[in-house]
Amino acid sequence: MAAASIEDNYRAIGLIRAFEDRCMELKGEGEIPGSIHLCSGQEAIAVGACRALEARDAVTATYRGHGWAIARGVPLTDLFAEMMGRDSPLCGGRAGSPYLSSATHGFLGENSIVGAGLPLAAGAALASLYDGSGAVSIVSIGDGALSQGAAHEALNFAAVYVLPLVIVLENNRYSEMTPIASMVRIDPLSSRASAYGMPGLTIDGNDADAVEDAVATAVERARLGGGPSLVEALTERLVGHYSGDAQQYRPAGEVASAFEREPLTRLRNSARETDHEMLERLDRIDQELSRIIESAVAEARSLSYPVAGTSADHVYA
Amino acid sequence: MAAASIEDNYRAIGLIRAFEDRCMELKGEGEIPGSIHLCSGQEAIAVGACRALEARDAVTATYRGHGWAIARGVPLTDLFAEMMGRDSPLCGGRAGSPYLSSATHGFLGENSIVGAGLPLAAGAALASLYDGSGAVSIVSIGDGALSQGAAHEALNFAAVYVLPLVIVLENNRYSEMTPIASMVRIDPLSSRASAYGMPGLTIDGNDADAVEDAVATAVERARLGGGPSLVEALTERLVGHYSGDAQQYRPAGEVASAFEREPLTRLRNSARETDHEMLERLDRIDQELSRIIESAVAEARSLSYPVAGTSADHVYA
Amino acid sequence: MREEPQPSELRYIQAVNAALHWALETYPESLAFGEDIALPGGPFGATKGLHDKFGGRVFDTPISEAAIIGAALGAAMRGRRPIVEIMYGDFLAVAMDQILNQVANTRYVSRGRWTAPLTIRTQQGYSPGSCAQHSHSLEAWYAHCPGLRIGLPANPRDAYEMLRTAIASEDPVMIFEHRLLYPISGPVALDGPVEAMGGARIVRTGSDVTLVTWSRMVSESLEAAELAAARGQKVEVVDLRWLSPLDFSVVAASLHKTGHLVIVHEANVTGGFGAEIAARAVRDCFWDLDAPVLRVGAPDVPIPASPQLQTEVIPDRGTILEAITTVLDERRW
Amino acid sequence: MREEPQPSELRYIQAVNAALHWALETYPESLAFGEDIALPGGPFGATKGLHDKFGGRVFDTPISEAAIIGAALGAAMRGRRPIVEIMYGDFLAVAMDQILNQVANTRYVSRGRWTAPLTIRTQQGYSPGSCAQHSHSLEAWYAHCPGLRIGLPANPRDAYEMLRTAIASEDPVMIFEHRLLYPISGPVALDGPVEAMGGARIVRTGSDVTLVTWSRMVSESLEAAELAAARGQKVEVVDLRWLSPLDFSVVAASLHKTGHLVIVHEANVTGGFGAEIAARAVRDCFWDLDAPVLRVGAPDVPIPASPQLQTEVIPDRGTILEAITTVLDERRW
Ligand SMILES: Cc1ncc(C[n+]2csc(CCOP(=O)(O)OP(=O)(O)O)c2C)c(N)n1
Ligand SMILES: Cc1ncc(C[n+]2csc(CCOP(=O)(O)OP(=O)(O)O)c2C)c(N)n1
Ligand SMILES: [Mg+2]
Ligand SMILES: [Mg+2]
Repeated sequence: MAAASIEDNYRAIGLIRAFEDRCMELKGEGEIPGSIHLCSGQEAIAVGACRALEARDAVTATYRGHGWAIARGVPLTDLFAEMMGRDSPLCGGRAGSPYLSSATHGFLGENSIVGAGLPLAAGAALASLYDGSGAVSIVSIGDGALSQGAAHEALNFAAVYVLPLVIVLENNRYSEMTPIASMVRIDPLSSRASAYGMPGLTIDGNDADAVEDAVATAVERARLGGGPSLVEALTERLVGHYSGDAQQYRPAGEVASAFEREPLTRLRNSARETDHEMLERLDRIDQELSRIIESAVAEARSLSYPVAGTSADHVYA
Repeated sequence: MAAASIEDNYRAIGLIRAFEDRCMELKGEGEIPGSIHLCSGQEAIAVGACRALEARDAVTATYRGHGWAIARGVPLTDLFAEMMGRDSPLCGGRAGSPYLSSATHGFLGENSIVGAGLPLAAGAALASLYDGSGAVSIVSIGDGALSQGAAHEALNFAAVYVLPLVIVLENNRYSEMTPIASMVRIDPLSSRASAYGMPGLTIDGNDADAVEDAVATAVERARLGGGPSLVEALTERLVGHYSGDAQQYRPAGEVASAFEREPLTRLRNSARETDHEMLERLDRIDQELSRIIESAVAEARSLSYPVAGTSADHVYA
Repeated sequence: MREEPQPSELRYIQAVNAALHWALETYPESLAFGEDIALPGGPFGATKGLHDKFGGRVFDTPISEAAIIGAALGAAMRGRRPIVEIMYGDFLAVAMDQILNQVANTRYVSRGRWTAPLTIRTQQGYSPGSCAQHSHSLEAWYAHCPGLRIGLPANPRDAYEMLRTAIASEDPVMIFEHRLLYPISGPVALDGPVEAMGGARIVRTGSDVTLVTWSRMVSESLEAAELAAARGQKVEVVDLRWLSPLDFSVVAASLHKTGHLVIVHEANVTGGFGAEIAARAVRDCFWDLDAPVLRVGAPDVPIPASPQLQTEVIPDRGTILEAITTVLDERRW
Repeated sequence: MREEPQPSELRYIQAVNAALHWALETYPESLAFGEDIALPGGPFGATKGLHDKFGGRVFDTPISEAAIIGAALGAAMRGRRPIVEIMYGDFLAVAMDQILNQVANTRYVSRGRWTAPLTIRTQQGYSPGSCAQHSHSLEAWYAHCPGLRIGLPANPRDAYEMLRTAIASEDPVMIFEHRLLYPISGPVALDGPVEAMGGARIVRTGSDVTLVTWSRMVSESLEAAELAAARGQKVEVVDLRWLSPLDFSVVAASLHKTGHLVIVHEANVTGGFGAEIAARAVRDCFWDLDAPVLRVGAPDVPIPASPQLQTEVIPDRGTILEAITTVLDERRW
């Protein structure tokens, strides 16, 4: 059973939260262009899942993938810079917030087409059948992605070839502005797994340890040749679908009550119950994180914008 | 419980068989161009299913859809003519064997893209929610079509809106030359239905009465607002996937043994057990059918080829 | 007839919304569906108020574009008049079979015994920071697909009129909006007679160069033409409006006068619809041409997210002006 | 090195097969998958013997084109060199997102930190009786998609060489075969060095008209050129071979000599890649052109199944000859 310390979980989750909060400010100030999609409230999923992975493994996410990148160890500076449209070591500003990747972290990337990361992640898993790497491929998808044809095809594909693939379904109850409950006739969503003959499981996605446990089991199964499995992690968005979303579609009080259940609140509650110095330690972590964030922002700002005349590079080898 | 007489079943199924056997001859003689896909051995499915339908209902099939067209009452002459590339009242030779339709029979058509008929049939069912017709939409798909993204999307779509749709899955064990058993990890295929929250059922597709019963139940449910259901009809192809298929991929003896289980053999066996004049009556039906077929071929041959200069008509209104 | 007072000045997105209200009121057989279009009123607000007013004829869908378009087709074949929204033109790719192999064929293959009176509304093009998966301009693909009608409204008036024309049509029509145009205001006369489909429009007259363009590049081209005028270059700007049916006659007539042709679109140059216009010009207007035909479009690269790179890639008044100057530069030839 | 004796004369489909054998032998990281390609040896036999020889590196897939292409991409990003078969070009439509929004972007968006060395083989075009869903020629779509390489081999030699070039490439390449070419025989030299990608080829020299074409229309064009020769019209035929990278220089040089241009493809005329060739000609070769540029292709209709209608729609030596005559007819101009 995973049992990271309260501080470790708080630090890992808090880092992502602080990063994205800062992103929203930077967006507000015009330093980050375009729409951004925060995983605010969902961070425990990426944090727990990535703890169950090894360096050799492959990670694929969605546009809501900053948390995955950070949990995977992609430097904050690079992420800020990429999102700012600067010449970052990730994608040189070409990918931006919703499509970034990091080859040096086995991070195959975000994907801003719903469901499209799944076939790609299945392909990464396929590669493992031949390269002797023993690598597992993990992919995060949203609840809404289950309705995409490509996702379906890839799930069956992975099952047929017994691919070392772990599907993490981040069920945050909404697909953009539409409740998933109105768009499927099944509950839980993980029951869909049986349609492919793969195990499916629903867990508390706001508990990093629970996520780590479930994903570790799935990863081990995959690594040992047992094939794919689907882990549905229940969670809630604390913010809008994207940076400009006023969330009028959410019932009154929903977001407020989600704040009572979100990972950081929970950890603070546990801290409160544990010992009375713990909360102070968490406060110190917050301060530490904000220093980390500020220095990453500063570093990112020191990176230049893409050099003029380079926009046609790298279309082909 | 459906209980068509042996003669009625034999006549209905035999008509399709005789039609397609004749098609193969015409193809051999060069009178039918292109590839054709026979439903030889699967006829009881279309026959039983169409008996459960009313004129107002909508029917969508695959390229293996001649049986559906015939069971739906589309004139043989028109079908022969269409397949010959003549100016038939169906599609004027433009659709040919794998893509024909008949607006006057609520036959939305065959479809030669695997799985693509399902969204379309869901749309026909959607129309019924608004037009007061009470019409049900029925669609035939193959076992392989379950692996197509569009089929998946449509199944969920139909479930979400409780559409009056009946999906008949003709499981003939193969998708072209590849056994379906190697391309999914579930058994029976009808278990996939639960992934959409719809009922699924597996039946003997070589028994027209059993098909009629199952489809009638599904149609009634759909008509009364109970939503879609999936009926998997187990069957076997007596011939190749298409007219030019040498079937080397089928294990020795498989086709021969399928002939023992196919609908017409079964009906003859039942006839033998019933009374000793029954077999003679079936022989007379065979003769009657071959006369019907020959006169349809003759009539079809009397239809002209499409008039020169008309190929650009009907692209737009 | 709608009871609201008729505003004379509407934003593009409001014009779309007004056309949808008109359609659902005018055609009892019309339906509107797509992702987030009903209860939330649409990701860009194009469908605001429709669900309140028309109830179950307006509904939200799963994220299943192939099912959306396929269902639109099936419903259209059975007497409905569906209007579907695909959130970004890029997402049409997941439903391409339904467009190419199903919708486009329906009338032709059945000799008109089945028809597909449906409208696919989408918006396309780049916006600052939009990534390569949200920035395509692929009108050329659909214009290469017989059986479809293709319109790209460049202003609020056309957003209203062309959408109404599309919905009224008995053929499948794709309307490509541009999200950067959504906030733009312009005059719209509501509830007039529905226009016939087609027709290019001369939006600025001039005698030196014919500039053919559509969608958002119309306004960029007009700006460029204004700048060119300051240099004494008289540019005639043609808003093509519909790629299908294509009204080449307006282009030909203009070329007869100017002898010079520049084509401008946001799409990648190679294989863009500009090639088709150039090809028609060099067939039908060859003897009128006094100089090489130039195309302005995005170079052949995916669209990068960084605005600094986007500026380099997306055509603007500057690049258009350059092309105007080049095509008129006798010394070059 | 393969041990079989090297046949000098191969059918097109055998040439494809030989290239695949070569590739699986040459690149241990290569994989081949697609529908019915392993145990059954492929619907057209292109993959015969591969599974026997290379075992699990060659496998059959479900009917899931999006998964096939997506999985090829993911595997390619992780060091494999996948070669996938899509049975008909028409079926690419169900996997379009994976091609357009995924495969084509991979290198660009990551500045080359991820690459996608994969090959998509398909075959396209009409055959007698083939329906509208099995008859598309859509090379223009993919050529409008930066990041992809596009080849259309017209003969057994190129079926072998271009496929090897594609597989050896570090970029995603789409190879469009034509099933009517599969039975055609021609000389193929096996196991030579892999050719660089690109390069148009003059397959017949002539001084009156430049005829640019590709795929199956190369042989039709050569027949037409032969008929034209009998009338004293000297036609230079250019087999474009690759649409990307596009070798326009051969076309330009030929045009400089002939001053007349006809472009021939099986695809629908409007929006076909012929438009791109015409557009380049009227930009880069304007002063060399002596007459309007003509395009020969299918008219803008879906392809009907009836052979009687197909004859009316699919370009052949007759329609090509007519265009040659028209373009050379001084009285017309
Ligand atoms: C194919 C496709 N259709 C539609 C969209 C627009 N879109 C972006 S995010 C989204 C909702 C996805 O919901 P879900 O899968 O639950 O993920 P979440 O955003 O909740 O993380 C939609 C519809 C898209 N990007 N791709
Ligand atoms: C999207 C798509 N992919 C591939 C094909 C080629 N194809 C035609 S039929 C077929 C097999 C379909 O098998 P199944 O669904 O079991 O139907 P059956 O032929 O057995 O009736 C395939 C792969 C196609 N027509 N469409
Ligand atoms: Mg969600
Ligand atoms: Mg089958």
